[in-house]
Amino acid sequence: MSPTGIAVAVLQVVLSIASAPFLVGMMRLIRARLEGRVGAPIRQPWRDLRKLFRKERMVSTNTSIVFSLAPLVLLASAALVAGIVPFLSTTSALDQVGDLFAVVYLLLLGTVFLSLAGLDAGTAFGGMGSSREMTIAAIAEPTLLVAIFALSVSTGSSNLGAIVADTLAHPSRAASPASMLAFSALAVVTIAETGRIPVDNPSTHLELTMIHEAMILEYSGPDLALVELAAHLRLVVFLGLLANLFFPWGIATTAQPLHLVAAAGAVAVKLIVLAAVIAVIEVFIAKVRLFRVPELLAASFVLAFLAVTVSFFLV
Amino acid sequence: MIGGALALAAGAALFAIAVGAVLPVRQRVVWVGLFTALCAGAGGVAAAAVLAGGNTFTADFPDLFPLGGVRIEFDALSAIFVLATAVVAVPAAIYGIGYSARGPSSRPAQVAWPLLVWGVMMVPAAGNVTGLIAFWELMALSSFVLVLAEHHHNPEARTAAQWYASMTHLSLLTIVLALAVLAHQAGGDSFTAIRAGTDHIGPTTATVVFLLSLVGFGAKAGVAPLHVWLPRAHPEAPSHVSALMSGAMVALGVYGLIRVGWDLLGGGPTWWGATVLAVGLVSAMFGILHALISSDLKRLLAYSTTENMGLVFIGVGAAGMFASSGNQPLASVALAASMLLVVNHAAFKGLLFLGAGSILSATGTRDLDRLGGLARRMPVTAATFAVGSLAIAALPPLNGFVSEWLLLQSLVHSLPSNAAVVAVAMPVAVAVVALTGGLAAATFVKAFGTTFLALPRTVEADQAHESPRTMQIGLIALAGVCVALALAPTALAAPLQRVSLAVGGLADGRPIHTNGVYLQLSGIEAGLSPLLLATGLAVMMVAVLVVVRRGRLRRTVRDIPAWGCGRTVQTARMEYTATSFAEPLQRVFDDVLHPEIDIDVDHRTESRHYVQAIRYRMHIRDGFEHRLYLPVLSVVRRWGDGARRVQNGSIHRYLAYSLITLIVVLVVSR
Amino acid sequence: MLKLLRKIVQTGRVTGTVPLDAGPRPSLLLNAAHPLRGSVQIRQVDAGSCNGCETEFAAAFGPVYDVERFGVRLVASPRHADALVVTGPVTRNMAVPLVKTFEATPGPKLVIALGDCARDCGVFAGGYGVAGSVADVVPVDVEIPGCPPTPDDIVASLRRVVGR
Amino acid sequence: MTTTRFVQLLDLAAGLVLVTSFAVLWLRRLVTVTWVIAVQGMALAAVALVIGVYEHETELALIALMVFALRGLVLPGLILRAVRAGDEHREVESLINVPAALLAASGLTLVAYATTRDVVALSSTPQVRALPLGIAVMLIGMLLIVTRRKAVLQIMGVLMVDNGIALVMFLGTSGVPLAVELGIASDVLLAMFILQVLTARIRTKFGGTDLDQLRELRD
Repeated sequence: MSPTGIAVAVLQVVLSIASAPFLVGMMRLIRARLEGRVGAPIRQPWRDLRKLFRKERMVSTNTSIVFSLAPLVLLASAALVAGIVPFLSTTSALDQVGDLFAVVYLLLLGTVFLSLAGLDAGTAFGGMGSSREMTIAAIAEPTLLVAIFALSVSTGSSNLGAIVADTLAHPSRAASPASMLAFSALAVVTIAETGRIPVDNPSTHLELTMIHEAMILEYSGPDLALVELAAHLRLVVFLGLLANLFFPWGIATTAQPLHLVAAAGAVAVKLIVLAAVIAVIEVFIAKVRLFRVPELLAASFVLAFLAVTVSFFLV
Repeated sequence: MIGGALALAAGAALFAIAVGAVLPVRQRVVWVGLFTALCAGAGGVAAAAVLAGGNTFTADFPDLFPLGGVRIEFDALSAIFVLATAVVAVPAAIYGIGYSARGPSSRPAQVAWPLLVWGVMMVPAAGNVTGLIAFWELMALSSFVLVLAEHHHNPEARTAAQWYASMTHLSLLTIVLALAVLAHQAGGDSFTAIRAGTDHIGPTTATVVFLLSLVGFGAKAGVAPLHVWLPRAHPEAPSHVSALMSGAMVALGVYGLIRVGWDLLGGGPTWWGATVLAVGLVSAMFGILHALISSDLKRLLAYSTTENMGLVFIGVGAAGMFASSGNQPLASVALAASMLLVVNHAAFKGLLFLGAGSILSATGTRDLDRLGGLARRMPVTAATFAVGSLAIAALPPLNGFVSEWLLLQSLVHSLPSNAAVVAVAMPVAVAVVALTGGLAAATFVKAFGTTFLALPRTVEADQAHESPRTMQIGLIALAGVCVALALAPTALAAPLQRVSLAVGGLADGRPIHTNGVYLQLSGIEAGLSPLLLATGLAVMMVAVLVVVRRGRLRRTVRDIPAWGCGRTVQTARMEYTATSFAEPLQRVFDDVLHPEIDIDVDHRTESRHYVQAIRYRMHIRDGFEHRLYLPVLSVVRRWGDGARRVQNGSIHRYLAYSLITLIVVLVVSR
Repeated sequence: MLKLLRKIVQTGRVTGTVPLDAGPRPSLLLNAAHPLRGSVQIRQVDAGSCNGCETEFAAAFGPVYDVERFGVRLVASPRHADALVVTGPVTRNMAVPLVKTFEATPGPKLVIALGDCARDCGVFAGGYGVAGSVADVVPVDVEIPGCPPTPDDIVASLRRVVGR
Repeated sequence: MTTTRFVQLLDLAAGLVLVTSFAVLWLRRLVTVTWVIAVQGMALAAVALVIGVYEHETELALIALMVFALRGLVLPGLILRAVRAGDEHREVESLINVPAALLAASGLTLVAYATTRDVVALSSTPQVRALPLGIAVMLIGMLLIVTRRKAVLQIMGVLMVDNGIALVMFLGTSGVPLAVELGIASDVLLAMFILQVLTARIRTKFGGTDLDQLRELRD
């Protein structure tokens, strides 16, 4: 664990936290433009967060310490993942600390704490949100792990750095059926786990259709800011995983500042493209019923499963 | 030293039994608890010594029983299971002091408890067939007494005991058969003799022995479809006993399977492993689905035991498959994963059962739908239960994650393999393990959330108080074990290597390399550092907290009700219950669970457009019980009815039977 | 999907087709350092309105007026809100929920009374089911007159609050 | 064309054939399903084309063209017409739910791979290694026939089974004689016509083609 490695990890965490609200602002702007609106500026999510940090914090008498702990754990787990995933460089000190499985389970840790917080409020909607969130998280889990399986069959390792380095060494592998199937599977799971349409609607105001929003109805002020920031960060983490696992080009293999700057530019472009695609798709499709979500996730599971089969039998 | 520790354990157990039988109630409970803890602790020390030193301890008691002696053979495989037992038994015994004071303090229960602890510890230490069976039966009988301990005010315990007794007998019968055949064919009673004589055993005999022991030990491990006794018996036993039964006793099924299948028989064809794997997959899925929808806390934990034993079986089965297809390093990783899971499971399942007992004694109910809001009323129980829940849901940075990670690594790196069955089984296994993990997270969010968070749903839950000090000590000790296993699983790297060397037929090699901080696997480029992961998480949390506090925090408003959409009153009846929490997932798995749902709607007398009350009843039957056991039982009952016609109580008829028998015997033996 | 795409391209941007800022720009409500400058989340409370004000209010968030571009957003919980927009005379049944909503909103917070009914009960004044105007129940910071107020008025007032 | 490029393109096209058959199980709107069937036909044509170009066989390229026209355009077009003609162009009705069907299909894929292992082991050409895909498509087509209620979907199932057979032939024999392909194609066309006529008749007589309702004819 070298000092430069730690520096790279810290840089990744800071940069992804700083950029996450901008990415969300951009997605909202794209949606607004497609709907014929002008839309709020890209920096609006940061403005909202700044305001929330300066507001009162409200903690109801029903709740226990879990309610106050959950935003911290949620943000901390997402931030730790942002340090592990090779966004800028494969030399992050945290690469050996955890592999893709650790990443998946860390993100699940955040989900679990937020669900507990939703139950902690003791309101009907909080429990509803938690229940739905855990339902989706539980059935998204097989897709995630089987997709990782597919990725690690061809590289022989589940370490993120190793997978990225392997794809860099064998560029043709990115276009193989296994890799493309795994990519589509992970894309569907990304949409489900980050609460985007068609699984959840991030801008809904109707409690009965909510998933993520229903769990955080009770949060206010700085706590809400942390939860929102964590949600933005999780989006960046998932998109960044998608981007760099399958299209790692531009990533730095050293920790030289110049390379890191170039890598930051490359990953920014990739994130913007992916986020824009999601935003555009969201305009075109409607949210599906909650009980059709398992169909969507079953389909993504099948894609991941085929990826394993194909990667084993075809390559 | 090992011998001394084992002798101490036996002495402490005997002493505990003696004081349990003699002393009056109040002292009885205390001294039995202390000496049982000493017995388990001594066993744990012996196990630790074997695991650290790697020497096998043997001792012979040739004339203990009229028909055969008992031999003690304490190797690394025995030691890891004894260690798991000690991990849960010491805290459970201390906890039992406080728990028994208000519950099972009767003489039989207090005598059976140390017997059970000692029996569970000695089963893996047995070095010959007679010894194994003797200790096995000791364990079975004492646990049976304990399941019945609270039957006075709990009629459920009687049916539970009936199921338990019959399944235990089935288990014993098959095990005795398997071991008898084995000993006969190999020409010796002691394990060393059997190992030396494996050459005389033909493949058919080996298969028969393996299948018999799979049934016998599988029934003890509570894997589907032999699990039916488990969700009945474990909830009815006193909680510290359930902790030991679920944490350590069921794991002996795994021990027996490994000992007979891969140590004594020396392994077999790939399909052995594949069968064990398949049983594991079914159990894991079945167990966690039923745990998910269960709203009885202890029943939920019992089903989750079936799930965890399923995961252990997956590891053992995968190890068997890898070993037969020639991938020894991977086999040792899979074996290490399941052994680590056994130890981890002892810690967190023991902890959760003790927590459930604490809740039960404070509120008098195990029904999740009648609990709630206990976090502020029982802070110690809540905190320790939270540790257990996070651990069993395999979430980092706790110990469950490490074993789950090892298991997934061993499964994932099985490809490419040249065996078709491996190639087909592994993706399925990974998917099942993943789904199990996700559902376990949902299950324990439900269990913890509806028990400890939000508002209490009943008066009993509202008036709950924290349990007595001894019970808290037990809880805190086990939570500490969970945390220690989470942060320093590297300490178990060398012991796990010894275990894998002890099971020659399954694996040999060094599954885990470590430099104290990182876990690295042999032959697999993958690393994990649970310690650094936990540190990273803590650092991030502190950083976030510091940044947030820096930006001048406004005041925190505390004495306000939760936002209930402006309703005038916000009551606990509006909270999501455990049943409603699990409902979406139950609907997703409708086709597997087949719930029976009744909805009665009562209308007001004035107009049928107004509803007076709605009753919703949902009942989910255990599929195996319903489709497999009940038909068999009904056939047996019909035979029984037939037999009644033969036996109608008339003495003349009985005499006639004797006459007929005599004639038949004379004719046959003519 | 192609149909929708064609529609999007043909329609283009519709915001601003109705002229805004017709009158002189009113003075801003909050000073530059106020936390709510630039970002105001609104929870709307219907305290007994005829839903005329709701229609106009919803129009203000539609594509034509798009008040969201100034940093105003609707939220689902008062815990997330900075301002309550209350419409209608406060009926007896809604008085307690309104107070509860106000109490559930973290400070600093504003109450905006939307429409004549909210200001002084309008035509419903003195009705048997009316508890009073919004100001009788919770402190009001901004009033938007009109029966119902036009989306223009609403946008102008909200811009006064948000300061953009 | 280099060998690596060939392998990639072949895998991609053959993989697309398999993925489309999963999509048929997943989707609900009959019109969309028909489009997917068309894409499958085109992917099949692409397989033939790739093999033809790589092995310099003009005949195969010709077959590819024909497959494209027939299975990519004509047959889906006919089905589309049948779908639109009936008032049943709304939703698929199935005997088992979608996730179960998808899981069953992935099981069938595994079966296909497991059973063809020995064949694949005999030869290591990229074509033969992709062979299980064809078998899988065939099995999934049969699954479709077994589990779906509407006669139109049974027609699509038959077409999918046939696509699977064609894929196996292209991959297994590298170069089917034109005559064989022609014969099969005409068979399919014939079957199509018969089924379509039947469907039309049933519809005019009984309205709708729900098989469960058809069963009542027997009683």
